[in-house]
Amino acid sequence: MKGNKVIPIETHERVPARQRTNPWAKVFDPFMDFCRSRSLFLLHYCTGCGAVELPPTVTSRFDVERLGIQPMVTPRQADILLVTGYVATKTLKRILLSYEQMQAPKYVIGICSCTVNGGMYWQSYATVKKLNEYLPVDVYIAGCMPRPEAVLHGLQQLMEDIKTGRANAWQDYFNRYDHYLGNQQALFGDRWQTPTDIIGEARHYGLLGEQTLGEHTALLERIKQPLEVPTAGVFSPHSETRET
Amino acid sequence: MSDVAYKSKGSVLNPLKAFSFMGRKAVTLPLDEPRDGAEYYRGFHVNDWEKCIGCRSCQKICDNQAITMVKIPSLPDDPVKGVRNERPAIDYGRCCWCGLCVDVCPTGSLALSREYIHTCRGDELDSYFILPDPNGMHDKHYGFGWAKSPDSDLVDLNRRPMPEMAPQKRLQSFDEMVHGYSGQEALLEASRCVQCGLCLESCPTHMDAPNYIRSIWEGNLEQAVRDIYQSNPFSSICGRVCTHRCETACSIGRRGTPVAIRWLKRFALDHVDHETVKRIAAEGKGGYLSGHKVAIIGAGPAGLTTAFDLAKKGHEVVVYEAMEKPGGMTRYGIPEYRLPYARLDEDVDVITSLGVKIRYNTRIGKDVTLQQLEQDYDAVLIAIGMQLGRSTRVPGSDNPHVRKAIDLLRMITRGETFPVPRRAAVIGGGNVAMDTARSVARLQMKKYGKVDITVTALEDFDHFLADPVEVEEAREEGIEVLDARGPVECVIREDGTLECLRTVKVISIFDEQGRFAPKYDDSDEQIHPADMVIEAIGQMADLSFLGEALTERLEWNRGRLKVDENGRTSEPWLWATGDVVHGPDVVHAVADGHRTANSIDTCLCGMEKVTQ
Amino acid sequence: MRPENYQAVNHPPSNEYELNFGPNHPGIEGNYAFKVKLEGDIVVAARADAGYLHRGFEKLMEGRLWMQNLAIVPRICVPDPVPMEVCYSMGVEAIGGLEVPARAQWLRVLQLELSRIAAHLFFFGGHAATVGLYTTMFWGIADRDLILDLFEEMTGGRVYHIYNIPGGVRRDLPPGFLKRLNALLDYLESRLSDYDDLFFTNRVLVHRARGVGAMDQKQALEWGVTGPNLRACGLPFDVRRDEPYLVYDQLDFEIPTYAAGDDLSRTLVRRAELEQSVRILRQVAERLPSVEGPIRAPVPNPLAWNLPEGESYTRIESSKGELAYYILSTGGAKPYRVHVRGPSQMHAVQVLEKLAIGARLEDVAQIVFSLDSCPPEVDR
Amino acid sequence: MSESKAISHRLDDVLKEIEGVRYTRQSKTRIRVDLDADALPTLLELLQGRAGYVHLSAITCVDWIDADQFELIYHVWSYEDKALVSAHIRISRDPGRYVSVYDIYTPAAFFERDIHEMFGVYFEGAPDMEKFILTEWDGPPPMRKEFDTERYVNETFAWQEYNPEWLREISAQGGGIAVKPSEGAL
Repeated sequence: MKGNKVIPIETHERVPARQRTNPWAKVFDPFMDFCRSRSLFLLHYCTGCGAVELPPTVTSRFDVERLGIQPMVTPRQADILLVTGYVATKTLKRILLSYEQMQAPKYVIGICSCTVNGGMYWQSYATVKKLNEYLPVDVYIAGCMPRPEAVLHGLQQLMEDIKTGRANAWQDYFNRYDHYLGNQQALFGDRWQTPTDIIGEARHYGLLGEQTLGEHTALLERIKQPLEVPTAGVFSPHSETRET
Repeated sequence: MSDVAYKSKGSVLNPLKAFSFMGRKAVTLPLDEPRDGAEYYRGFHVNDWEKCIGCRSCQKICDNQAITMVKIPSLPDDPVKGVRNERPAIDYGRCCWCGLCVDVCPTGSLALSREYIHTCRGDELDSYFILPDPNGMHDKHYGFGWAKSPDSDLVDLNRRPMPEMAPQKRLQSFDEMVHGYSGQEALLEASRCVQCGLCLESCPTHMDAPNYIRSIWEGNLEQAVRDIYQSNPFSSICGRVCTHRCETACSIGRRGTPVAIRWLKRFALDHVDHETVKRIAAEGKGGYLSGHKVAIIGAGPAGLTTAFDLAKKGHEVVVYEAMEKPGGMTRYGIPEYRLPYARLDEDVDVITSLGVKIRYNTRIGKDVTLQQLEQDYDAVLIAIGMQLGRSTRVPGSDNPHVRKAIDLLRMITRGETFPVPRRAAVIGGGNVAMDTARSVARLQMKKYGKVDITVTALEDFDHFLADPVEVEEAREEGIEVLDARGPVECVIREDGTLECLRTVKVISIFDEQGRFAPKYDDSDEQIHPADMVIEAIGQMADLSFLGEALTERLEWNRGRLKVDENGRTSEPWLWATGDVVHGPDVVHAVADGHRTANSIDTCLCGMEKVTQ
Repeated sequence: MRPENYQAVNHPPSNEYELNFGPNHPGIEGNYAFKVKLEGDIVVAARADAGYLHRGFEKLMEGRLWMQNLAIVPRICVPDPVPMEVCYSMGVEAIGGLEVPARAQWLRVLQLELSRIAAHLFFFGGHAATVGLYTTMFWGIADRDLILDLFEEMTGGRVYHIYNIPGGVRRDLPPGFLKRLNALLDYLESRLSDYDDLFFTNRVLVHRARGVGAMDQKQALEWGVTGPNLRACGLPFDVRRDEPYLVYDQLDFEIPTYAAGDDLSRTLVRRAELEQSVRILRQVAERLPSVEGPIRAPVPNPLAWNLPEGESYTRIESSKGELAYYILSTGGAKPYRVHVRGPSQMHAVQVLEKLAIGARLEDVAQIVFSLDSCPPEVDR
Repeated sequence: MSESKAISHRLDDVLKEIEGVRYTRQSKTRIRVDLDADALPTLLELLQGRAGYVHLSAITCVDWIDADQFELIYHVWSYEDKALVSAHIRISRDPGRYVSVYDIYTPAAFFERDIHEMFGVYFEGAPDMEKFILTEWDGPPPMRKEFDTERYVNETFAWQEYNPEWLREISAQGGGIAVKPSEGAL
């Protein structure tokens, strides 16, 4: 098939995100957003089968580094959480832990069908069906699984959104924390808690909305307790000891 | 195999090798231009709306339940043609691009394109639910990827061949020429069905063919019979001579030969023994008696179906039949090589076993008067067929050697003899014409050892009335079938015998208003030598028994009794159904029968004695 | 963080401590985890923790038609999906008594071996990264992508092919495919010397991998090790040769083995297997044009297909080891039970837990990768 | 019980030694053995120790809910005979306990743990019956036939509700969704 193959990246009017009193903000914020969009770290966490298309994406053939994007192994340094495909309930906990540890502004990309409506595991008792019930998603990439080209396109889309200040889903997590926490509790049970103090951070970012606090956060406050370092019980008595 | 030395080797100069890579072609692909998908790439769906018939097969095969059928009012919706105005919509939050929907698509309208990029923002997820059209997801056609191909097609396009007699053997007798499927063949044929249900919507009786076909390939024949009797007590008849609109609608028929729905019905009936069929048919018959009595005139499909339903509902039904045997036109209008009378008797036996009484050789107006019935019964149903043949009224058609097809068929059935012509010409292009021609052909073969019959039809082959298979088989049997011939004269010799039939070319049959007004081209004339001409241009009902007074009172519509959609006439106690109101067709007659039965039943249950 | 969470409670009062290895960890293959108990930097105990990729395949398959299941089986092992398809199809064929045409069998072999090469290149990349040789990763994965291109041409999908169906394969080769295949094989062979310099005979690998994570043949057999990992212990066993399926008995290839059973030999065995696969593919490319005929036995309509009663236990050699499907049909339109026995179920759990003991922390990642286990296969 | 010659004498001897063993030769490399549950450990012991069937390929569990039984199938392979013996036993579904064969075949540990998790069969003497894959799962053992995953999913999760532009337009014309996927499925 001949003809122009360039898939256009939509550009958008800059939306007024934050009320800033600083007169330089008008100049400064866009500049910051621009810089931010040019250097992103991708959390190295293969959550599902879509992950198998990431190595090609980050290595020579599709070379995502051209976009200034690089894999990063620790959540704290990472900007982008790439949820690659289906999310098992067990994995979702780890995803949330990683996500909450990431520093704002942080961005979530959901790829594959599974993150949208359960994908081909819609029948499965072990996977969650809609990612955006548990954490806000910035960009979705369709496919099962999407090719590296599609992933690149999605990342460019995200960069564009960051540049134009539209990629603000992370704020939603603070604004409507109660909603997300509620869904998490529904799935993991009432005793679900994470080490991160989201409410405190919401205050810090000035994102404490009406829906940040609610019955679910109240429940969280009731049950919260110091997290213990797991020791006993992890290694069952039968497991191997060192041969001499 | 070149083994790698299992020791560390190498030199400090090795890194210099890196320079040699500078000459090589870069492996990194350009950023701005995503590659084309491969030839068979499985990208986003495209769907040709012209071809798509909304058969829902894609939805059935989808293992992720990703496909929703969406009703689109602007599209044509015609059950008889086998077209629904539904189109598949794909949920890309479910789809896994396996392409099975493409491979089972009976029409080949659905395909996967080479387009593979779609991204959206968190709040734009609606873009994941799309209604594929020919243009592709972003209104740009990237070319077909995984489309229909003979390799990957999972639809079995070819019908299992039906074993039948060779033409020469056929002509020897009136034995049934179609043998019917063997168990294995039937199973394979049944397994072709994609359960789309288009046949169900096209069938006048709305018989749930997908259901009984499924039962057949599951090997549960009794269930199949049960499913069939839900909607049709004349199953072994319809299993043979039904006009099978279902097969016209069948989605497999779009590209291949439709599933042999009719033969499968026949198979089920043939392979379940008669007693079991009776037992199954009787299921759901309430023990109680309503005390109401219904008289039915004519033991044809329409009449007996009504009787069947009413009997099941506990009414007392008496059927008056002028002839000596039941079946009406199916017996006296359809030759035995297509419908063995033994089968017919079985079907009727099932019905009488429900307590329906049939009075044979009782002609209304002669043996019993209609007034009598009106007195004795709560409701009376006229379910007579069309026993009178129409005449072309061309010069010479009053000659005794010009016969009506329907009369001949009746005589053949009853075993009456008549002078078999050496050469015959048939006027008419319907199934009756074919039946008559082929019956006479058999007689000719018996008497003279050769067939010489010409069928001349008004219609051209594009608009032919008879079932193509019939024409085909007639030809096989040595009958000459001519299209677009209009009869102008039956030429009579001085001695009163027939010489020939003269026909001319037909230019058009109907005028602008759609009225019957054939135009001829007199220059193109043909002579068909024949010592008998058979007129097979349609029949009409003989309603003389109604009597003057009643005929006056009843409302009429173009010479036909005027009835409501359920067959009730303007007289509260009188119904009419079947051929007499809707023209000749078995399956329609059955459908009418059901409707009328319901109407009568509701009426009876609603009130005490209708006629007081 | 909530301040009260900072107080670290219950720390063991010794130099023994526990470490979570994964699931979010570069040294772990895929979404998989295990906990290691360390004394200093020596592992004294390791404990696998799976289930991050659990989807309940065996349950899902009981709810889907025989044909529909083809769409999900490849997902069971993402890096090497083809054996899954083939194995499932062969199992169904065994029950349904379907005769697979010769051409289809050759096409399956073609596909299996391509997939094997792809998986091994992937393995090299991963394993090299764990010893710090990142270039190999960049090369290996880029070269693997060329194979995916061929797959895309052949099957319409890069990673999940869904190309096999019970009775044969879904499409014939596109024109000119074998030519491009040969070109690719030439290229791969030409690359081998580069890979040797860069990786296999590289000081870094040899010194770091020799003797690490070693097991002897007796242990390997006792622990149920299969595939390349077993051959790295000197036992020349390969289902392709010892219980031949498809047309492998008509093919000429060797079963490379190494004696030491450590990381290095596991790596080198795979390198040698890559050569053998190339060799097989050459023969396939040569034979295929002469193998005419259909690519598929007539398959019943997938919507109306009841398999007869029966069971089958089908084994094939995947790039990771012995892969087996137990399929049980009670004569319905859907399987009554499908059990997937993936090689990684042994390697990634018991074997890993044993091999890690005594290793140094920095070698753990290397051991994980050298076993070339596939987490989704463990979780299913 | 097929009459075709057995795979090896050692195997023959072993099979002769056990009471009530019925075996069928399925192909030249496959033998199906049916025997009583309590005879199995002995059989495996002999197979492993004497006949050289050292490789436990898999343990499969099948839930025959109607018969109220679990079927356990032990697939063992001999590298010398190049043959696979599948030993089938039936145990009662309730309480669903059986003995571990870990001491005969080490790999059994994984399979038994897996079966315990997925079917709820407890193996006495197994090194480890802890949860492995389903650590976060507190429902019934999912592979049991009575557990209906589809119902569970529909009760637990909400589905994506799309309402795109085109659908609104069609609905405005009087059309709209005719058959939902769940209704149309076979």
